[in-house]
Amino acid sequence: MKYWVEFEDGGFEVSIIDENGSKRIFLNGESSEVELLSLDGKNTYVAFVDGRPLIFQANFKSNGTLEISFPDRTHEMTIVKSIGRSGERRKAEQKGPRKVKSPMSGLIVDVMTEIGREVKKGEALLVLEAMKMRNEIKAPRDGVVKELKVSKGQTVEAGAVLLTIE
Amino acid sequence: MKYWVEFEDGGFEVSIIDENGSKRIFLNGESSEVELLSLDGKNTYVAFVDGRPLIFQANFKSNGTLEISFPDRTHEMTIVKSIGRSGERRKAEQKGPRKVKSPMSGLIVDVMTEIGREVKKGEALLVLEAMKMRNEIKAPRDGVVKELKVSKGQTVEAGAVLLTIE
Amino acid sequence: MIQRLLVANRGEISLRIGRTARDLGIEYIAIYSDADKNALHVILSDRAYRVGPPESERSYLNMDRIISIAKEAGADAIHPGYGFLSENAEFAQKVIEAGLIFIGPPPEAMRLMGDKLQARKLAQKVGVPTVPGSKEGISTVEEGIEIAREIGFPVLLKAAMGGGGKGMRVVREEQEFASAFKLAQAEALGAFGDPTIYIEKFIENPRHVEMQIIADKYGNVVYLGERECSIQRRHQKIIEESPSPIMTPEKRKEMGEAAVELIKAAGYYNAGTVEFLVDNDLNFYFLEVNARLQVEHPVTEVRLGMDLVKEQIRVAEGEKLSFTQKDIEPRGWAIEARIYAEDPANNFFPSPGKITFLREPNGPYIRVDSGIYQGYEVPIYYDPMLSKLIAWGEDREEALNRLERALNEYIVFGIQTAIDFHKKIINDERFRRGDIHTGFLNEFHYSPVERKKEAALAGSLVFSIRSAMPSEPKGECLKESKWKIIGRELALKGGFDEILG
Amino acid sequence: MIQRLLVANRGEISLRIGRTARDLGIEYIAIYSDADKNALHVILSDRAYRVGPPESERSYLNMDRIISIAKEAGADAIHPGYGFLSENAEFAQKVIEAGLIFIGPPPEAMRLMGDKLQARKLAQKVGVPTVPGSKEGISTVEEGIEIAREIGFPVLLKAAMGGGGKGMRVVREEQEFASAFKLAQAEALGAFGDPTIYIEKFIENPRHVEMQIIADKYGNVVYLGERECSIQRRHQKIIEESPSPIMTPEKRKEMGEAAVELIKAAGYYNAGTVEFLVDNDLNFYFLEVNARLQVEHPVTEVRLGMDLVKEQIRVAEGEKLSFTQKDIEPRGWAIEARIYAEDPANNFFPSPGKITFLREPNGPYIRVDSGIYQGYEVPIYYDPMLSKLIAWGEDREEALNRLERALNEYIVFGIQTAIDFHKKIINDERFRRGDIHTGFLNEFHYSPVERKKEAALAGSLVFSIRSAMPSEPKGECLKESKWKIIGRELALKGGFDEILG
Repeated sequence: MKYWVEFEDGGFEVSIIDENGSKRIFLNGESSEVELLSLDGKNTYVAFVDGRPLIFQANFKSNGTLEISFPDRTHEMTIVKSIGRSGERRKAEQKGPRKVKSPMSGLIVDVMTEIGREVKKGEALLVLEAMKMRNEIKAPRDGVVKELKVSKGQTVEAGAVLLTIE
Repeated sequence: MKYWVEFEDGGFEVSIIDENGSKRIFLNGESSEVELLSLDGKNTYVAFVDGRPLIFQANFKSNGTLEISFPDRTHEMTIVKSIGRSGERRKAEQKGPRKVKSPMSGLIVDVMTEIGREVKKGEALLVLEAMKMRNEIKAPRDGVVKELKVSKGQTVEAGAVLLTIE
Repeated sequence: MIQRLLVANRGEISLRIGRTARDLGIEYIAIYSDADKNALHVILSDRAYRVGPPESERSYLNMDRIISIAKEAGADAIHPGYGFLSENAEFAQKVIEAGLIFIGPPPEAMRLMGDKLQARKLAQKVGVPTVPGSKEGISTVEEGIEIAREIGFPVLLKAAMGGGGKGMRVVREEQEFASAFKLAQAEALGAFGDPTIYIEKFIENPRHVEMQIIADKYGNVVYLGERECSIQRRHQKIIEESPSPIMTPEKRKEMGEAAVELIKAAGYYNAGTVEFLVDNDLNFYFLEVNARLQVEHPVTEVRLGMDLVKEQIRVAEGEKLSFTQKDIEPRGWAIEARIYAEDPANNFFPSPGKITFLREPNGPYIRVDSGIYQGYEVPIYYDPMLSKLIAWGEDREEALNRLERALNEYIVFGIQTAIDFHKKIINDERFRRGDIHTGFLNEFHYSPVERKKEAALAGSLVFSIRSAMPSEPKGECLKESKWKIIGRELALKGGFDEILG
Repeated sequence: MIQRLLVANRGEISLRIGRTARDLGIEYIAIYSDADKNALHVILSDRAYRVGPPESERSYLNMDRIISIAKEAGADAIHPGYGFLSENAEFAQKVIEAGLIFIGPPPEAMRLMGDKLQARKLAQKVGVPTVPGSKEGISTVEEGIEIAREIGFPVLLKAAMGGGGKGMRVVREEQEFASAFKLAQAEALGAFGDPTIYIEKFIENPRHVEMQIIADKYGNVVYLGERECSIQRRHQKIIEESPSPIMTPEKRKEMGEAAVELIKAAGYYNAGTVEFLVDNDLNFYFLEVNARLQVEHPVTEVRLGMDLVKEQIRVAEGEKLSFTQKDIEPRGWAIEARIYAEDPANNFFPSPGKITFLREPNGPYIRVDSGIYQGYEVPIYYDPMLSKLIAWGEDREEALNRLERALNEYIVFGIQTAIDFHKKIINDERFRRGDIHTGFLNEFHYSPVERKKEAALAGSLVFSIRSAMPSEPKGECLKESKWKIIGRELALKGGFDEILG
């Protein structure tokens, strides 16, 4: 079976095939023998990739993305079954407006941007106070602020959409 | 609410009542303020008894008993709602034939008793080999061997009934 | 002899103190806010008392409430840990007035050390080097500029009652002085109720080296070796080691003896730390005294085979130190990494939440002082430090290698941690050489580890199993029984009280 | 220099060796039987290879398969751990013949030490005290009785090639001799293929004290202090400490030097242990040499700040010891408790199964060498040791108090452990006094802790919540989704292979 795994800034084509009772995975032209085990009977796994253990946790999010966490890094992705047509891939690559979400519950203590403003990747847009610390919310990419859903003094939940950049 | 908690060799009457938003438990004439929290969202708990934490795991077994494990000891019990009549209690105390179960999977390497034989509590009845070790299965109480369900050389599963003492 | 000790703190340090109490046969009384009812320090205590709502001001900072719990519990002593009330002289005073033993320095010494200008004066009096600067608080801009010229720009304006960087300003040129001075005064007044500002020479990129001391009530003071704490982010230490890579035996002795002089002059007893700035020529300047146990105390302990909390308790009980300076023979090298719940890939945002899988490192020469367990929900109200990882080795390289091994074994899911950040720092070439200073992390280029290829592999493997299960909903994890959902809601509400009975 | 090390073992010792490998920058190659695929030593390895079916004979004892894995993996060395092939000279020989480094003693020395009668002769030759007894194997009953009379009853019959108590018989009176001798011969022949029996004076209630040594290939041998291992159940040590409560500095030196003499005479290098019996008058008698790393090696390590596996690897690489006898300065007291999966309330039956909740102790002066995690299923095929808990203290009392603290913090659910048994032992008055011998546990009256009152309280609390949920079935835990059940079945089968792709 072929899959297209799409990250924020690009993707990978992955194939998984049966082979003499074991599984083989093809990723970016490299092939490895793989095996997957659950460590807790739930969503924590170890994958053996050519015998090398890779420990991770998988969480399907309500927005349809899949979050893979390693102990030192989490990546979010969208996976679609690839039926061989490149259109499928291109479609997945197309980007709609980009939602900027609150990484945690907290209080908006400053808003440094406005609707229609052009922003650069890395530019500070908002200041969120949480766990006694003030943290800047930065633009994840270049674009224009399309929606601004919060204002100064407002409390927000983790995951709430703060603004949209198009 | 009143409960009768029955162990192999006796029991306790327990009452739990609401009291100004907290719970109070009465056990053997002693009373304590209690609170129960789950540690894992499943069956591992900490109970605070007058502020003293008591960590345990609770498992309802298929035979209707409840197993409470502390890190240093496990006890099995039967709990019934007590409706105040002593008949309820006496009924729970009555003992039928006592099944002797295999504590783990293994191989029966010796049988030292037979049907109809009178046995004393602590007397060795069978030898079970498991995890490279030979272990004696002893009589849990005085009585007569009523059923003998295994023979030498037989492998048994954990929990399998080996014999019955009446 | 103390029978029952209340620890007026939370998390790993409460448990760490409780462990020593138990080793000494003392009952460990924990306190908890409503956000901490199922914290590890609570469930591993001998007895735990609710102190108040989640907000620190109404719980771990509520002096009267804490003292009344101690009385109710029959505790005969209180240990304040670090942070919260640990350097609050008023609290120490109240504890003593309530007839309890305060495990820490005498309130007078705490007060003296709390006033940075007074502490500086005392250091000067006993001949401990201080950063060149004003002897008194400055009242006018003109007076300030005159002193700043004398000691030379850049200078640092500091609040006499200060702490945490508030009321602090670097002034690099004379024309910036006036406005900076006024701002600092206003900030100091706002933060500490006292606008007093003094001036120090600003030392560029110094090292932060501190000397651990222990003193009894009979004037015996012993220094226990230094800790190098220059790896700081937002004025917060995150990696500490002992010894300091730059120290020489001569300098150590000099610094240790200076610390002892100051401690003696202050009438200080119990454990304490004298902080110094050290310049490139190994000149050291007194910075301040931390009148409490510090987060990083384990790096000193593992080199000495000493239990600093035990020594604190003994001193508080009125015992004499059981050792003298010549008995102190540190062994090898120790290094500590503070493990925070924060996301290094997302600007180090705090990352509270439920720990859904945990396996902490253990094995040879690794100590973990931890406050977490699998299933624990890290609350949003407090400092996001989860645990401290301490590695020991015969030399620095071995200690670092073991620390890295332990970091690689530290498996936490459900929340993000800064483990990757630590791995990057300890593998930095300059850090490995010991070439560090307090500005190190400002200059340190950190980019989070990229794991996309592995993530794609892992993700498609999991996806391939899931898509083979047509009836499974796409929602997170497993379909849950009503019981489980209710159970979780109750757990979130803080208990099963509502449906008991 | 070794680049890649295969550890021919499983569980905690595989991981413990792997940790040192990583500290040294060596890749850690693990092997696993089908029962161990999700074992901690596997998932924390750098790379893991299947060695065979669950049965040891077809996996961890399969010499050729292990060596061929090492070749396939590009490993340049093999560490055998303890147990399994660790004292098998044939295996060591095969490893060397395959062009790999064997991390252990030379095969010749292993062979020599494996023959108890030869080892005994060598000890006598170099003047190391042995238990009085026959010089050679005994062929007839008459010859045996004559010797037994000479040394005096009771005597012990031992198999020359023996181990694990097989072919061993105590003979207390002359009339028992003939039948015991024949039985011992038959047992020895059956177990070791060699009926040779020799006779020793039977020492009543001796202590088991052993001396750790390390030797390089250049004849440098250093002793690293003794371990007291008298607390044994079924000939299995369960609590070990260092130093021994009875040792004096003079006796230690005498025993250490005797061990060094023997090791030198045997042409032995790498780590090893010389075991002695010690009687009430502190006379010590050579028992045997354990030609490998031992389970209890950490108690030596934590007193010395030494990593014995590192020293083993260095010796195997051909390095000279980096220290001499006078550099060895042990600090304080160390004690180890072996944590087994067994039920002390049920005749110490092994208790395999899934670990449904786990929190292992950590914090000051506690080392845990563990092979488990929450969610792990302890297999039924191997020794049920889960982990080792090592506590250090300035003195014995402190070490014991800390060990007890850690035992009290060790929370394992899903399987039974012997934690309660350990708590009872270390609180026994005679044990506290250090008044122990190898028969201690036979005389020790153990009754499992009674927790009925607490269980009744806990049980009724849980029951009261459950009965408030009318729709919940009585079955264990939670109603499970089909997905979860399938997932578990797959996990039990050893993987998700079947539905991948």
